[in-house]
Amino acid sequence: MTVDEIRELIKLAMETGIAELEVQRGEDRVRIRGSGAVAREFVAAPQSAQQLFVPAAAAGPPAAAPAQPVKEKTDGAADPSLVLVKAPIVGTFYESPSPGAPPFVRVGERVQPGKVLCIIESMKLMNEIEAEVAGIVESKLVLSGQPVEYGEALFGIRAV
Amino acid sequence: MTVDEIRELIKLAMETGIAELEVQRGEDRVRIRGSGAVAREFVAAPQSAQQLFVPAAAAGPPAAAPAQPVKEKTDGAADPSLVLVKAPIVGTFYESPSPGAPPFVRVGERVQPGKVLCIIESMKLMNEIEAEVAGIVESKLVLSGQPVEYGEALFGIRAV
Amino acid sequence: MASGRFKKILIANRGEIAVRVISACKELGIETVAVYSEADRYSSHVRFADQAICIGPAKSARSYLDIPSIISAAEIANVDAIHPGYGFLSENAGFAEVCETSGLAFIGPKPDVIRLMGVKEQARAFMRDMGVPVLPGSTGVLQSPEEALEVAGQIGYPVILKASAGGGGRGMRVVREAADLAPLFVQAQQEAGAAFSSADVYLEKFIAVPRHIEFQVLADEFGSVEILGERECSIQRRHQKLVEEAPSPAMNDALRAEIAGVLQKALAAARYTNAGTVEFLMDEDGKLYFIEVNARVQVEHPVTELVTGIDIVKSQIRIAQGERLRSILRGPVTLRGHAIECRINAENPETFAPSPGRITGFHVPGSIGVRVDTWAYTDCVIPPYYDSLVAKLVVHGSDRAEAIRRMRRALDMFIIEGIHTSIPLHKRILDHPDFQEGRLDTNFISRLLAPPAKAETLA
Amino acid sequence: MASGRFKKILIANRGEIAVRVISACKELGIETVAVYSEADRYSSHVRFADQAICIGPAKSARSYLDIPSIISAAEIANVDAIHPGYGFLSENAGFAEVCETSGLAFIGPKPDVIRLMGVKEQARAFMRDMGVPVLPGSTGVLQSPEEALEVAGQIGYPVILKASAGGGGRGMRVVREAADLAPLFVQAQQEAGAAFSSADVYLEKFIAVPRHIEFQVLADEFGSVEILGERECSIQRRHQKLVEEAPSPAMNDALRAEIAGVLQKALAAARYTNAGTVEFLMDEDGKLYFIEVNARVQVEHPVTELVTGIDIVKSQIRIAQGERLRSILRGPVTLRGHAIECRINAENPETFAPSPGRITGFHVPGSIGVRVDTWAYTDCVIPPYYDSLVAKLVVHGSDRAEAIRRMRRALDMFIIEGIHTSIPLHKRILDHPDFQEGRLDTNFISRLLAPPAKAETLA
Repeated sequence: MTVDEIRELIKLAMETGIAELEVQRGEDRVRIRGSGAVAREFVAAPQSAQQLFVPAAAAGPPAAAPAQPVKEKTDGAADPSLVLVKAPIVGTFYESPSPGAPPFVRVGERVQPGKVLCIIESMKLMNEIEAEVAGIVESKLVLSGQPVEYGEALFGIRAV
Repeated sequence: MTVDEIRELIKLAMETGIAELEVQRGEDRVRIRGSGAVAREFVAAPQSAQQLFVPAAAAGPPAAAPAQPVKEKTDGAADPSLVLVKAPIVGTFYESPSPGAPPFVRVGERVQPGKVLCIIESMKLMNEIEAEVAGIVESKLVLSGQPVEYGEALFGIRAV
Repeated sequence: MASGRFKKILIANRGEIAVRVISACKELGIETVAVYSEADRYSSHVRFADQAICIGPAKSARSYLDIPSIISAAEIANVDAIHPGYGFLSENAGFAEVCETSGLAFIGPKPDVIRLMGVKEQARAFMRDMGVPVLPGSTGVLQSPEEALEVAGQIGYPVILKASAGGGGRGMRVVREAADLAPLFVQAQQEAGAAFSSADVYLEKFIAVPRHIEFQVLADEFGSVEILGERECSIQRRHQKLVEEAPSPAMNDALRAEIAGVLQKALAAARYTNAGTVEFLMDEDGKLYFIEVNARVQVEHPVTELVTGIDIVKSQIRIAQGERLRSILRGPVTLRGHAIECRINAENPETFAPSPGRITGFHVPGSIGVRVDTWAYTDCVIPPYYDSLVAKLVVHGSDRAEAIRRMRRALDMFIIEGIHTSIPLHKRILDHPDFQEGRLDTNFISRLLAPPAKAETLA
Repeated sequence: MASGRFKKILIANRGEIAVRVISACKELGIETVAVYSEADRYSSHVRFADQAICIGPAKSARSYLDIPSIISAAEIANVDAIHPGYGFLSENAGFAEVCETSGLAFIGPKPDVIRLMGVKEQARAFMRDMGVPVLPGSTGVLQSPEEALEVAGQIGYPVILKASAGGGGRGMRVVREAADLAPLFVQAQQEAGAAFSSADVYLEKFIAVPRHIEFQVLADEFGSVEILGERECSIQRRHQKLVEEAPSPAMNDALRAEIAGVLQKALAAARYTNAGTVEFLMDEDGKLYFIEVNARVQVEHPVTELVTGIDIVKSQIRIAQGERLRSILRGPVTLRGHAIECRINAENPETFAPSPGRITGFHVPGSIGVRVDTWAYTDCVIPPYYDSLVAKLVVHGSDRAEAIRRMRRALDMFIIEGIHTSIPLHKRILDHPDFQEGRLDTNFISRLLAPPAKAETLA
């Protein structure tokens, strides 16, 4: 995950004002918490859960820990018009109906409730994930073919 | 130890603004801390150290703990004219030179530097404890014949 | 699929047993994948696993019991095997089957064996046929109150009605005389139906003052079965065990060897594999009667580990990898010293009301002979959604007397602040003369908790 | 006075060993009195003792080393006995004597035995006379550089100069050729004088690649001496042990039995009582040479406890109560499995700078085969005044390979936040092929820490 991607996620979390946002892509994971202070954690796989015992707002100075949460202040204002579409099941995310086909939706596109946004494959079954609100797709947060866990944010839709 | 005695100890701690005052008498112990909030701990012997892990100012709600620190607010203002005479050694406190004899000093009495205040017996040796300031004995904090630990407050002297 | 070294295992469980399995995997050099519900995001098993996947919301039915989510997580993490722990899906034959068809090794017995052991009166019939002593009782499911009356008349009262698919005391009724049988039969059926979606009940002789004694089993996939001695688990409240120990103070070498011999034969015939526990009741005369088989690792397995020196969870994994018991155990099973376990629960020690919440202070006892299995830590939150087990405190001593004194001091030195725990109750149990002298039975806790003889009525 | 059951014991120490002794006392039903300096007011030993007495300010000389304060505390608390732990006053014969004259049992050897063992070249002479193999060396204190030159010439270089009253590496000098001897002799004398208030030094053959192997002893007051096997403590940095294990990978049953036999005879002749450790160097050919006796319980005693099942600290107390070893041990000493200890220190794992301060997060590993001895807890403060030992992490496995894997996962699961600790260094040690294959010697750590062959010079 690049720094730019993380920056975008932080922006997203700050815009939406949600309490916490966690995104896992393969062995990378970002967790952002927005209660007063937004904490960012970005650690490689073997240490992926390294900071979990430490409440982000009170993280100590771990002596030789390889990565330390970076804290940034935010007002954490809620943005009710940005809707996060989250994975309702664990599985593999696909942005298009078949390899090589165009994606179901692109960033900037306007969608209506019921519009298929992506597929999550779970136990060989293809589960279509539909939009629940009308709006404009503002961000696509997972790469096609990547695994997603339950509750993982897939899209940000600006309700209109 | 009676509640009145404890009240007097708290008053003393508040007047002097010391960070902490601990008094042990036999199996009873009182500890008073004065950094912002004064916390009082009073627990019977087997639990005497029960609360030690809990920073007094942040004591949690110990589910079934037999005694819970009582917290009282104070301004913790220092009182530089009240001098605490503390035990410089571990031993047994005697207020008079021999059983039945009158005490070295009484509360309300005026003392000069060098005046013997009490004896602490340690390893069969009688160690005379002398006043280091001129003033009036305002409180006597230990009963004769009781053991005292290092640093335990013995007398409060109001410097004049 | 159940052979070849595993590279990566998914643990389909939470809490202390998930941490226990992670520990075993780490020692075997196997990578681990934790799954967790949204309520367990900050649990130790999430931290200590190499990888962690959120599989659903707090409710177990949509996370730890949700087979598609778990299998999906196993697929996206590309694991070789699944360890089910205890509870949740551990004795779900359907789950074991789905694992197999998904090309994943299920670390436990085969689905048909789980199924056989899961239907209690079938298991009982099988064991009786194999020469294992069972309580006199009905030969199968009772069809009517009339049939129950006839069987009870032959056996003699008191008798106990039990749900065929049951456990944990639900669907159970003690019947002391014939007149009570019919209404209690209906009650038991209704309760069984509600709890287990099967209203089948059976009946057997009721032992008024029984000990609960169980034998730990390991069996490989080549027909070898080893019995790792017994545990005594008579200290129970409403069929929930509170204290377990090994060996049982009521056991002797001859009886232990006799039962072990019979069980080896019976379980080999059942093609039993992996770990399991065979539960017995012991009557007032010291005779043992089979009750049921728990086809999984059990909460109280550490007491057996301490007296035998055998790592049961690592053995489970190695058996599932296709290793032979001979190479895992490397010698005969021997018992050394005495072990006791206390289940430290987040509950009021007097009312037994659950006490979820934040643990503000947590300090485990250590030093000689003390083992703690826990997922908790300072500042963790015990969620209200799952069982109340916070930690298993286990001690090992050179004999029972030393183990009791060691447990007593370990309880003194176990600090849990912020929630209620069962520690005060455990101290009362340990201090009781009956416990200290090994006079145990499953009514011990009722007696301990019984109010003084003449309870005053409040105005 | 050293007989009859103790009712109350004062522990003249701090840190993990004070908690260890309190644990033993609790298991024996003996009340405990902790003494503490002002810096240790919130230490665990203060909390877990039945009574606690502040004996002085932070500086050891005015608290834990202040004999009148400790004796006074013992008198006002009315105790029967004093356990000195290790370090501080534990090998101070004068303190043991004052205890005796004050009517207090000292839990350790008699003052004259402590004194004999404390003067190293006397102890060496005694042991040599009793048939214990010692390194070729001077027969007593060296009076001059000239005498040293003569003795070294007879033995052959390299030789090592040592302080008679010493320990911990102070007053030691390796001399590789005759030309260096005189100046190093003066240095060693000066350092010995400053550290131990005795400038006496002696000299012995220097083994370039030695293993450090020591035997645990228990002896009662009736002449019985038992050897509880050996420990290997070759993983040291500047004579401070970092990892210890039992048994030694370099030991065999024949050599163990031979040394045990010789030691039993020698220590019985010395009228040695209570616990102690006899330290040896092993040369490249596997021959053992006596170095010294530590007349006290040792930091690393848990590894012996784990493989023998014997509680050494409880044995110490019971011996001091006048019990017979026969009734304490109840059977021959047998070894089971393998144990390893890592000393987790509050220090930078690279620079070794001490790292006192507040521990903000503390979570000890648990589960099978893991023992932790510590006084620390979440939010405690490691004071800068004493040694840097935060916790002893000890594991037990069925063999050395399992113990190593278990230690490795326990290190992974040991969380200490807020200060630097030696945990990363311990992981490096455990991962090293030489360690895994048991190729140990006292230079292991120097090699591990050696900078890459061509260190660049900073501009």
